[in-house]
Amino acid sequence: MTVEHLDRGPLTMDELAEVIARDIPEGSFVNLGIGQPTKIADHLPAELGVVLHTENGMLGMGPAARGDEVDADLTNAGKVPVTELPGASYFHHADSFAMMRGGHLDVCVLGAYQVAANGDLANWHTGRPDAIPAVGGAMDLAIGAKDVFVMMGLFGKDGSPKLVEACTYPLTGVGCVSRVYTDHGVFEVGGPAVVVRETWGIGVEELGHRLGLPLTAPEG
Amino acid sequence: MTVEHLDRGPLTMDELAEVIARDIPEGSFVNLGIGQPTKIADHLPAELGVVLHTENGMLGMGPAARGDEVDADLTNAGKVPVTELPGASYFHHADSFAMMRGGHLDVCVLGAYQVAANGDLANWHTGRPDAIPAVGGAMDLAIGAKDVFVMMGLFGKDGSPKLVEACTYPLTGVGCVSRVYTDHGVFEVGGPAVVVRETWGIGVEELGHRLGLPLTAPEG
Amino acid sequence: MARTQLMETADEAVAGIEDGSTVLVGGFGLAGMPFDLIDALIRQGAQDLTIVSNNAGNGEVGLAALLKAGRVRKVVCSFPRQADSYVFDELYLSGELELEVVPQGNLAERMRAAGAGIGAFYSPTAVGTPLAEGKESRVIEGREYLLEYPIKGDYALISAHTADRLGNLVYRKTARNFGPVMAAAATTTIAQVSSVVPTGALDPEAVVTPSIYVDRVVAVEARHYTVQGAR
Amino acid sequence: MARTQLMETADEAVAGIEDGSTVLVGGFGLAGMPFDLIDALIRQGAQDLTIVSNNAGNGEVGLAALLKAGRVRKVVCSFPRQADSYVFDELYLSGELELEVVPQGNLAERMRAAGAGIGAFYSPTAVGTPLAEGKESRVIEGREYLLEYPIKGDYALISAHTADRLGNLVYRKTARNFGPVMAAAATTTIAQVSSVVPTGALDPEAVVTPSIYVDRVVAVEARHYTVQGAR
Repeated sequence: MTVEHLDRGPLTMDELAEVIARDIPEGSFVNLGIGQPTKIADHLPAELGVVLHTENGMLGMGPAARGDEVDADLTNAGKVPVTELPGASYFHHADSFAMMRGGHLDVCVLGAYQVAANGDLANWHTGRPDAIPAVGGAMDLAIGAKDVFVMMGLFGKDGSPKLVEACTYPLTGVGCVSRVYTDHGVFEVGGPAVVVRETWGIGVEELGHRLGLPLTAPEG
Repeated sequence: MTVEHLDRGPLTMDELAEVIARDIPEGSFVNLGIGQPTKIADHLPAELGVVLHTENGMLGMGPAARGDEVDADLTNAGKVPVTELPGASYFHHADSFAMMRGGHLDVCVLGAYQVAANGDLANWHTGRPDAIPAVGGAMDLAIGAKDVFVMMGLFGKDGSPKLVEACTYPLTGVGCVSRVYTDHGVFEVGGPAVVVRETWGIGVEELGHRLGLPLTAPEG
Repeated sequence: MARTQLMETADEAVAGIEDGSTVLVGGFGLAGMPFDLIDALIRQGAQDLTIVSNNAGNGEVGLAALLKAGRVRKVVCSFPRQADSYVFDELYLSGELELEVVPQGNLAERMRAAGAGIGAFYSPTAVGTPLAEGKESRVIEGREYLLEYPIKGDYALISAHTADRLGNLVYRKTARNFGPVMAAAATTTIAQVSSVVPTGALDPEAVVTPSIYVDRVVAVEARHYTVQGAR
Repeated sequence: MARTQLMETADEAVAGIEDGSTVLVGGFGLAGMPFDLIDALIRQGAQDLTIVSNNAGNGEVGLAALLKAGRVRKVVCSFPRQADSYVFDELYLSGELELEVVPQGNLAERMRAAGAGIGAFYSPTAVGTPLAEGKESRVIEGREYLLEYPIKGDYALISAHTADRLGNLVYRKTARNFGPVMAAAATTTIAQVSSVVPTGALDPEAVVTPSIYVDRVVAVEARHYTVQGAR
């Protein structure tokens, strides 16, 4: 059964970060993409023993650096100064992406422009003809973890759904996303039908209408 | 012109090691194969700044360990205990063979069963049907240096030449050898004809007869 | 990979290795050879194993003992034949053991590819030799290469010098050899170490195998083996 | 590679870089960016360069200044567009600059392949995306991969933390990024460092780039750049 939270509105991005953090397994190795996903770190208690990977070459990344902690030689993939936790390690880019490409990370959480029902991901290029292409590590991340989660608002500024039947934006990866966390609901994709695990401020039926997608409830 | 040393017999292996050492450029990075080639290290003065690579994961290898220096964790590719020189570095096997395969070593000196006039090398397998195949790093070394030198006795125990028109033993590498250092002479192979640079205890003409190969003198 | 487990004994560390597993075994000669884990594997009893290692055992210890106990179906290695590899020699010559000989650098790179998620790669090593038989070849920028596929392990048994409590590893001198490559190439990596230090005691710049590649760690007593005698 | 040369100035260090060269430039954002070498390269005057780097310059310093000086024909990078990449943006949109966008991990692995003598390799990254266009694909064990070729440099300009007099390098924290990979992928590798220490002062277990990959080293004064401001 889908859990529907109808007594409240959609989640804020901070609340959503907390929801995602609850699904990160103890002791797992996790890469949090640039932007909103970095908020998830604030909701991971130290005793959970989650180790953060940043693809520019580090395991054991700590929180953002403040004041005197700022060190130009220590940044995350978004080029924001961060800190180092005990047990950290540094490695070069080829080793870092080998770690990712080799499937050693448990979870990667990414932002997205669009996710399709089959797990296709579009998060690197708007497809506008005058846009300058820039991919960074997006395509490597998309195929580089046992579970790829997406964190995003479910609807664009113009109200159009970002969870879609098929992506219209250029793809980042094919069938790579397993779960989509949004302000209105949490979805499992890549299976025969999109499964809604939980909703906020909207019921499953209305959600299905707004997305124009057949939605099913989790088993059990 | 070929230099003929007719006032003496063929070189001992120690003398040959000294001859090869003279041709190792200052400051170069060198891998000395298992067996006879390791003797060359004894003839490389420290001020030459030659850095020795051992493919089991080290640059800056020093002489064989003696007495208390013996450390089970520090051996050369022949599994003989060695020592470490200042400025040494350690790396794993994939990095070590990447260094070799990538063409970063200047010189590699190997032993051989046979070398062909075109530079083909046979040094890993006698081809006997009951022999157990064992290649180690031979094939990686054969293609892994800017210059591959061979150090060997020119004739086998039965008097048959080991520098040949075409190898009859299974190959280790194709056209990979540039120079062949032997007790009777130094040869350049891989070109249109075998060039004899220097001989000991035998003249070029007789050498050509015994080898059954057309030999030419160096230019100039 | 979940959090690295610190085990009390080598026997606990090798628990659960299934019959038919592919086991990557570190070491080059004696340096970096995980003797305690191999001995525990013999006691553990798994059979029909494929062993990937540089050599195929010396004397009657380590891999040679595992072979002698009849637990190995196939050996993938670069250099099986040695002065004292008589256990391997007999089993191989009597047809009881399958052998795949792989050039040492390709062995390392194929495991590196497995750990790095590379589907296959073109290597110049062994072109034109008997070991090229059956391999796809391709000319790239005028040079010939052979197509080589990853070697993945179900388990890796390696020996490192020191672990921290998170499972980060450092090695010692040329005993590093295959350890880091095998740790990344196996589904479950089991490391024996001389000591386990508190988290934070290793220099993050000098960690060689990050904890993400290490599943189980066991501290063992240093073994005083004879370097020359065991060759 | 002959012995590493210790240079007095960044200008000496970049001497001889020819017009039309492919130059690998280290750094990820500002971390590990060899500013002094880039500034020297601008003074040196080489033109028609192909630059391989993760980004394509920020503001008007470093790579952006090199671009602005009109020295670059082509950029190979993963992420050219940034908040302050206006120099690149203008040149690219006006058609004065060729661009090859490569996913960050493929960029690193393609340079790693160049340094490691790998002819080509199959990567799963970018399958089914617009960046797969024109690339050969192959299914291996049920998964699709794209064939990727090495990226070699004529020169690499990198920044490390400390060198010894032999040319061994260590880096600092995430400033390591592309340095070790580029050092091995270029014919001539030029490193700027904060200090040069006597041979033997670096821990052999912790050397990241062995001297064999380093041709020229120059010590430069630490640059006090603003981390946030220059993003």
